[in-house]
Amino acid sequence: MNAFLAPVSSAIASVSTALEGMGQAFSAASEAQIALSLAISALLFVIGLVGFMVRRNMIIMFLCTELMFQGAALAMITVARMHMDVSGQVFVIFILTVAAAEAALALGLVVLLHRRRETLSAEVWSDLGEA
Amino acid sequence: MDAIGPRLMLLAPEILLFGAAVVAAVLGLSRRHAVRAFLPIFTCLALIASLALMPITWTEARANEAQLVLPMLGAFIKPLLAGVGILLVLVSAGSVDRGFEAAVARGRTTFDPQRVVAGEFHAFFLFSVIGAMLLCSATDLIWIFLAVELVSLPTYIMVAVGGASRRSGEAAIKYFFLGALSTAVFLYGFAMIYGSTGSLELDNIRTALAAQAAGSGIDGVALAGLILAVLGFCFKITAVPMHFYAPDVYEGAPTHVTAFLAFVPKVAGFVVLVVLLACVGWTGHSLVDGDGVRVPYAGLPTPLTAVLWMVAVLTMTLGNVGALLQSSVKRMLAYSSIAHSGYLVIGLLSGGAAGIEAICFYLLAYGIMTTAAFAALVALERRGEEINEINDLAGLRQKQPVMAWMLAISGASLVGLPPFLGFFGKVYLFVAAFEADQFALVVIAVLNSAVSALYYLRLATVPLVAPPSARSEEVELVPTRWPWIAAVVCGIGTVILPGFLNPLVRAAEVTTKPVADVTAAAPSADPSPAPLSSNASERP
Amino acid sequence: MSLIWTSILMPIIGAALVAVSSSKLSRSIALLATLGSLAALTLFAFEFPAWNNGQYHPLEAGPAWLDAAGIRLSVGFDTVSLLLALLTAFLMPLCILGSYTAVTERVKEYYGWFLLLGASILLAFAARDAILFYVGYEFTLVPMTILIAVYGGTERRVASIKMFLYTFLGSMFMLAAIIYVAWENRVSTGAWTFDIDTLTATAIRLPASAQYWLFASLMVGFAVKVPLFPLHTWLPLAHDQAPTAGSVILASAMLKLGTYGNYRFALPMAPAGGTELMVVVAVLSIIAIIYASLICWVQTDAKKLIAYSSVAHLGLCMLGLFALNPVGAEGAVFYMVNHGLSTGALFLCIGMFYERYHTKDTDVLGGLAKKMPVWASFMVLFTFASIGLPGLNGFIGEFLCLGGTFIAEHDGQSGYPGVLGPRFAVVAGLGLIFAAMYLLILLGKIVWGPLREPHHDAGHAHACLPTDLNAREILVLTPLAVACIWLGVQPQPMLKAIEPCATRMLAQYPDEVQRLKEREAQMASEALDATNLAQVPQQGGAR
Amino acid sequence: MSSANFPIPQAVVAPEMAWVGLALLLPLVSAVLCTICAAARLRGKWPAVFTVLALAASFVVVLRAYNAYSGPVQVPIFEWMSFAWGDGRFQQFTAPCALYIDSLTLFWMLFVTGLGTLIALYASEYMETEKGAGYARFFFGISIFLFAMSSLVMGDNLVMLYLGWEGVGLASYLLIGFDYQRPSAVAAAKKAFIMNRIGDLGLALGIFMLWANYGTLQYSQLFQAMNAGGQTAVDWDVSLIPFLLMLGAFGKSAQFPLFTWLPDAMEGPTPVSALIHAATMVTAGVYLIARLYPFFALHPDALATVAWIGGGTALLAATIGMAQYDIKRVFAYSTISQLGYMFLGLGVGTTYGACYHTLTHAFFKALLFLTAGAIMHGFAGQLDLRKLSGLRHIPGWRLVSWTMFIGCLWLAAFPYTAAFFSKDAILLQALTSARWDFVFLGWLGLFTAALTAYYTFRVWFRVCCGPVHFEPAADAHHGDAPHGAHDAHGPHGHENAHASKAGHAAEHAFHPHAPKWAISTVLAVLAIGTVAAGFPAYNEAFAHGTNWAQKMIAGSSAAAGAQIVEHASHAAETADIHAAHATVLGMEAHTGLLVVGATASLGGILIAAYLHLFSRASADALRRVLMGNWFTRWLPICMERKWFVDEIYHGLFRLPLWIGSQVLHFGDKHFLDGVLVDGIARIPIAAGKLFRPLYGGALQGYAVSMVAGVALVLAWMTWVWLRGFE
Repeated sequence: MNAFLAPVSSAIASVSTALEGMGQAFSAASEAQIALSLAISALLFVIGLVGFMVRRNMIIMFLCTELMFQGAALAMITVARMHMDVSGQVFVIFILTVAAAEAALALGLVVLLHRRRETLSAEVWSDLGEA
Repeated sequence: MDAIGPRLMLLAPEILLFGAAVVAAVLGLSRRHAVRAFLPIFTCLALIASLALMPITWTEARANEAQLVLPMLGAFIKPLLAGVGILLVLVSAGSVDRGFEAAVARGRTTFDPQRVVAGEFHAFFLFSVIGAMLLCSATDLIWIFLAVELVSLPTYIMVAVGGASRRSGEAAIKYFFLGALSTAVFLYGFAMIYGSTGSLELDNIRTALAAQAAGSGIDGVALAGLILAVLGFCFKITAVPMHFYAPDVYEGAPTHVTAFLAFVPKVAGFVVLVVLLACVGWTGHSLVDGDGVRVPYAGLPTPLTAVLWMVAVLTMTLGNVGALLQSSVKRMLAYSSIAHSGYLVIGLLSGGAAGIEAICFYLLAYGIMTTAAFAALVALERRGEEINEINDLAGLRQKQPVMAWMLAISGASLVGLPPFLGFFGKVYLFVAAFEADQFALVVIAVLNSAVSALYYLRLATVPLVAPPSARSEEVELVPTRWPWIAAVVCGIGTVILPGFLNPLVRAAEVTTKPVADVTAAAPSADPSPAPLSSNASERP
Repeated sequence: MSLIWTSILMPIIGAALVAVSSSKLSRSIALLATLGSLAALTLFAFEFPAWNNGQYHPLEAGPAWLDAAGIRLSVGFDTVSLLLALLTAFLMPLCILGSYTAVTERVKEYYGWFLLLGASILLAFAARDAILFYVGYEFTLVPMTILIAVYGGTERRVASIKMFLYTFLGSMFMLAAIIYVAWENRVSTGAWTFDIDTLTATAIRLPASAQYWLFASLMVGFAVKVPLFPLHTWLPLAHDQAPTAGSVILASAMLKLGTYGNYRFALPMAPAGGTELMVVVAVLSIIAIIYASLICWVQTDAKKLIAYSSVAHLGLCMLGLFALNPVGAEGAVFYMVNHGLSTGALFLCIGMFYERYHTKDTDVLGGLAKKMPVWASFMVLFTFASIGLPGLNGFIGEFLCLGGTFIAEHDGQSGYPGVLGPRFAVVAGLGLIFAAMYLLILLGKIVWGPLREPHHDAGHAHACLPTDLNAREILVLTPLAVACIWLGVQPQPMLKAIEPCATRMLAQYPDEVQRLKEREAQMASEALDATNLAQVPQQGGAR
Repeated sequence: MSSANFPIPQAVVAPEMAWVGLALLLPLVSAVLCTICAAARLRGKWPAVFTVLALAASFVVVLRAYNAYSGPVQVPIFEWMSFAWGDGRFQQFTAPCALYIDSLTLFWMLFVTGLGTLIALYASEYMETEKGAGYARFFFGISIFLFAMSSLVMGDNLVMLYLGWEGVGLASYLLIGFDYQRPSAVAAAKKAFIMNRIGDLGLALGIFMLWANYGTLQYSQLFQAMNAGGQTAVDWDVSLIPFLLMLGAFGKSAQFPLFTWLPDAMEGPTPVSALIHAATMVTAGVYLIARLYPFFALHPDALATVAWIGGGTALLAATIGMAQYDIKRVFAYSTISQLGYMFLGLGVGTTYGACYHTLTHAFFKALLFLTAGAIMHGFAGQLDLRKLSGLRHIPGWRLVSWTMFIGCLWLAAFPYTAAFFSKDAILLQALTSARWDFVFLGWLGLFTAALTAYYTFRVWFRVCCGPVHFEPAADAHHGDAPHGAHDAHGPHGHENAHASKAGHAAEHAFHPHAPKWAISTVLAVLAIGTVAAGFPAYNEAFAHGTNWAQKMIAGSSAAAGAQIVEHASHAAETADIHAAHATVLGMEAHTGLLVVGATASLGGILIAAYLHLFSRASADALRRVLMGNWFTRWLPICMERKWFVDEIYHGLFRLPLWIGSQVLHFGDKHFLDGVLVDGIARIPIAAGKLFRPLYGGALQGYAVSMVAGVALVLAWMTWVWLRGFE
């Protein structure tokens, strides 16, 4: 029982710790904070992944990929914090940039396709594929 | 290390191409038709110029100084990209904006800068090639990420705007979304690698992983990250499990873009994988030491080997069996492209100098023979539409003998028939596989080759042998001759290049030239991540 | 060496010239090219110094093709390969001459492909580098597939595809096996090479289990090509559909690549595998003999009949090889050449009446001796050569193959692995009876008996050809007839020339047998020890 | 196994005798010339001229060889199939083209070439209607036959014997099927070759077996090796050798069970029947056994088997011969029967008897066939003895009738004819043997002799005596005899057609044309030869001189006849088997046999005379009586239908094999190729179909597949990780 609850309690603890440490931005992050961040990043990634798979609206799907990107970015930042290494943060800046570029591209594409079929559903675009 | 000059010199070809891309984008907006028509030639010239720059700027000393993981990888890959790139430009020449330009020429419409895409197309083309070239010089994960995106993003647009294919929109949307998914996957993998090793620089990653390996074995997080990264890049190389998009996208995209997709992103993917896996530690060249004693193979960590093994087997098998059912040439070639990735993964798995050289050589062979097939397809049309059904090619020999022959040659080469180029690629891969004790893989690859013969034979015999049908009677050449020329060049290359195997292979061997400085930097205590030292010198 | 390359390149150059010439000229060019090739090879044969020692002649390595893998353009002949190459070069001009009127459309291409086919077969026989061999071996498929698919009968597509895929699958295994041996050589010497002699020297040192697999995978490739019993179904179809000259080359030269492969690779490289699997192969060969013979019996298609008879005959050839003694090997090699001559000639004969009547169905057509006496004379001669009538060429090989099989057991005393024996020879010998049966039935139907002609062709059948053979056709068949008779009467020089090669092929087998015996003795003594050990406590317990 | 020393004269190598090889070469040359004649479309009698000259020349060569003969010689000519892969005895294979000449060879060659010449001369007239390609083809066949037969007899080794063995088979095939447009001739030719092949396989295996045991195939060395004792190392017992050789001999010499091809072989032109299927080729089996006689001691029952098969076949064939209506077929069965006698002789140990009977038989049987041929020639192919009668009363046919009479008398072994002496030698040996079964066979032989006399004279009385009556062959095709007249369409296609028209239009207008000079001469010479063949025996019996034939046999490897039988049967108690001391029916053996043999012969002739000359109706009545009774009915039916041997073979071998072949044919196409091969080819296609749903076309579907793939890999990796790597 205890073992089962341990992660939960530690998560709660780390959330509280994080809240407590809001003001102490420049102090070293604790293990728990890092674990929490990583968990959140994973969560973001998985939410994006699941959303990508289950939603049909192309805009939403794109947002889901953004979510995955941000999950990765969050993980990157966390790790950078963990290692006290700035390169991870630099990476994140690039990720954001690329994500922005992709967003522009995605919107362009979506608009292009919307013009052709008057819908945002990805499902209508399944002419190709094995019969 | 601090001197930026040499490192920039290493990038001189890319920089040149970048400038050319900008110019191309501008040229495309010219009101004068002649200028617009000059675009493909301009792009070719730019690629030729970059090709000319390469031997001047890319020297071994500079490469070593730049502390690249595989310093000389670019010495082969970059000319390959530029060379095949020239052919790919020829393939796409005249296809972009074709309908619009034709209308302008006939005076039906006037020039409208909003309706032309040729400038952007060629710019993006060059960007994508630049991205792939840059990968060879990657020193850290950020670079890899950016370069891969530079390869990918333009291709999404090229699929969408490249030509008159009715289904290009669908292809683009699939390609884009799934590509973004795969990017996220490898990005997360990068984060994990970063987390485990504490660095984004490949050199440091290698050191850290070596230390891990020397200790209690490579960290689980690092492994998971590596696997995620590998799987993410599988998208680029159209390997299982990320290959599902390929048939649809290849079929839906305009054929000349398909030709591009089948080569440039794939080269990029393999370069990334080679660079990445080189960080994990192949033991170097071969399992044979000087006295002919077999030393135990200590290559990639077992889980990674296992994943790659499965990827290789599944990719070639799914690719080949998938291709069997196709009536669409493009779709068939898509599956064939998947299958060839499977063969190439054998090279990754084998690792070491033999593996990398085999991959390089196979990429060359694959590029030429697959471009031959696509170029021949681009050179033909039926009622103004591109060829898709294989039966449209029936009896092609009677009206378009040259194209029929090129298709047949490329089919024969793709299946690995001697003495065409593809055969030697396969031999080289098998040699590498034997060097890595991957006997089972060879057997599976052999069986797969036999299966592939089932459909390549169709590619070769339908144009040459089958009687023409009513549909195929309507097949004719497209107005422009460039794709035709590209097909002929590739076809001849497929036949002629086996006569120059030695120079080609020596060029491929350059990629694994030793890394003087890096070797010294590697921890001497642990030999397992020892850099790839050459065995070329040991060879007779 | 230059003469060898001349003989290989002549047809290739010819093919290039044919490609740019007119249709009318193409056949003359093709004929000249093949004659040139034959002349070069004949000159070489005259100078050939190694007729009596079983060695390769030009022994120096050729120029490097692919240094990294040690692939070299080394060519050279030993007696066996020279004989087979001569056979090929001899048949090529005859085939081209024989197709003058048979091919009426896509003429240029036909001769071009045909020349390439000849060149690649010659290359395979001449190669001293395993990859070079493979290049020739495998490339034959391309022209042959096209020849069948374009110029074949009604089922030509299926036939060509089946042939291609079947043989391709087999030869991929062979390729893997060759690379494996090269790799083992690399392990032991540190260098890549595909030189056949070097590879053989390496392969024979491999452990028995490795040799077993090596042999098996080489056999898969060659057995398809031979073709051995369960792997033969592509052949009748291919033969049935192929144009006449294609059939001739297929039967005479291409199938020999399979038996030659056994001679050159499988048997000398993997003696342990050969010893282990000889019975399996021999049994399959015997099944092939009986099975194919019986099928021949009920065939009504003349070409299919000869095709199945090839399966039976080559079964006998394989049996001779796998008797693993000099007599059998000698006979097998002799038979390779002579099966090529007589079966090739039979295919030509069938092609000649097919050209006139457009049917090969023996139920529709028959009694041609009345109308075509000259043709009938040749047909009878070649049939009897094929039956193995003493005094004609087929007999020598058959007799020695059977004899080798018969006395194989006896040869156990002289060191060869004698496993086959009279029982095998008896069953295989039934093939001789069956061969007489089906070939005479064929003769009885198409040559003898009252004249039967298909009606629908009566009008245009003889449009371009006379009723009986014309001078060109006689010119095609006469050299073959002379060769059949000459080799039957004077086989001695050839037998003498083959002998050292046969011995060389089997050189490893006495040692292998010795090793096996030692191993068995050791195992027996170990087993004895084990039982002794087991008995000791028992006895102790009893006490 | 065997180590008994049999007295076999040593052969000396005599390269200077190479000119004897001309006997082989000359027929070959004439064959080539015949081919050239055909190719040049010569329409004259050139082929016949060449052939007769060549054969006569080779006869002269043989005569010269006979004169020069002083002992066995080996004459090397050229290397044919020889190679060695070591120095050991079993490490070489030597089969040169060389001659082995001993008295047995000469004995055989003399009558082969002599009769060959005569019959070729005869054929030059007989075949004249075929002038042109057919004529050349015929003489090509004859020349090839003579070449092959000479090689068979004179060859120095068993491979050359095998060459000749199959070569005569080829000649026989070509000549039986001479009239190739007649399906029955083609079928008969095929049957002959294939049945011979069955025997040939036995011979080939025997040859291999000899080689495996003695390391050589040359007679001279073989005999030495045999005396030194062979070694057996194959899993067959060395004592199988005689049985394998026997199989070959029985095939070639048409003995049970391989005899059915010979009657069918009568489809060939009659000179062929005379030369190949009566006088020479079919005696090859006798030659083989005589040549390799010592090896028949390798198994105690080998010679007994030969004797039983020979005696049995003699009787069987005689019974069939009694009920045939076709003259040539009667003679064919008589040939089988007489060959049976020869094998009986070989089996009981009198090689002399067997060989001498071969000689006498060659003459009288050739004579008989040639007379039959003359009749056929003259009567438009008519051979049904019910449709010919009283020939000796027709002018121009006297010679034929009387020469036929001589032949019949000899075949019937009338006392004091040559055949009587040769048969006597065989039967005497059998009757005086210590083995009860040989004695039984002797009596069986005597009974058969009576039957022989009966059926022989049945033909003569029917055809040559009685009222003059003849029908041309036009009606023959609706004759009721099962094999009544296959020759109906004869080798004279055109003439025959003409005759048949004539037959319908005006039956009595048909005029048989009497033989001209060539046929007449040959008949006369052969009749003289037939008579003269008795001289060796007369010389012994009446002048108490030496028997030439016996001397010839005694000088060869077949000499040790009785000794070998004795050795083989391990009959120590039969030491005293000499004819001089034995008795037949209580009389001195020779006398007894004379009495019994004469009785049998005369009895047979008298019965034939009653049934077929004096009261032909009673013959029919006899048949009716036999047929009318269920207990006896089988006898004439079986005799006329040849004891259903053909049908039994068909049912036992041909039909099952044919059905099997059809099954295999079907299986090959539909199972092996259709199910297995195509099935395997369909596996990848099926696999492709299996994975097809993965490429459904929906974006989300691909995403799910990709994510699932990644998840699977990760899950697997986690699992591995949890278990600990490696």
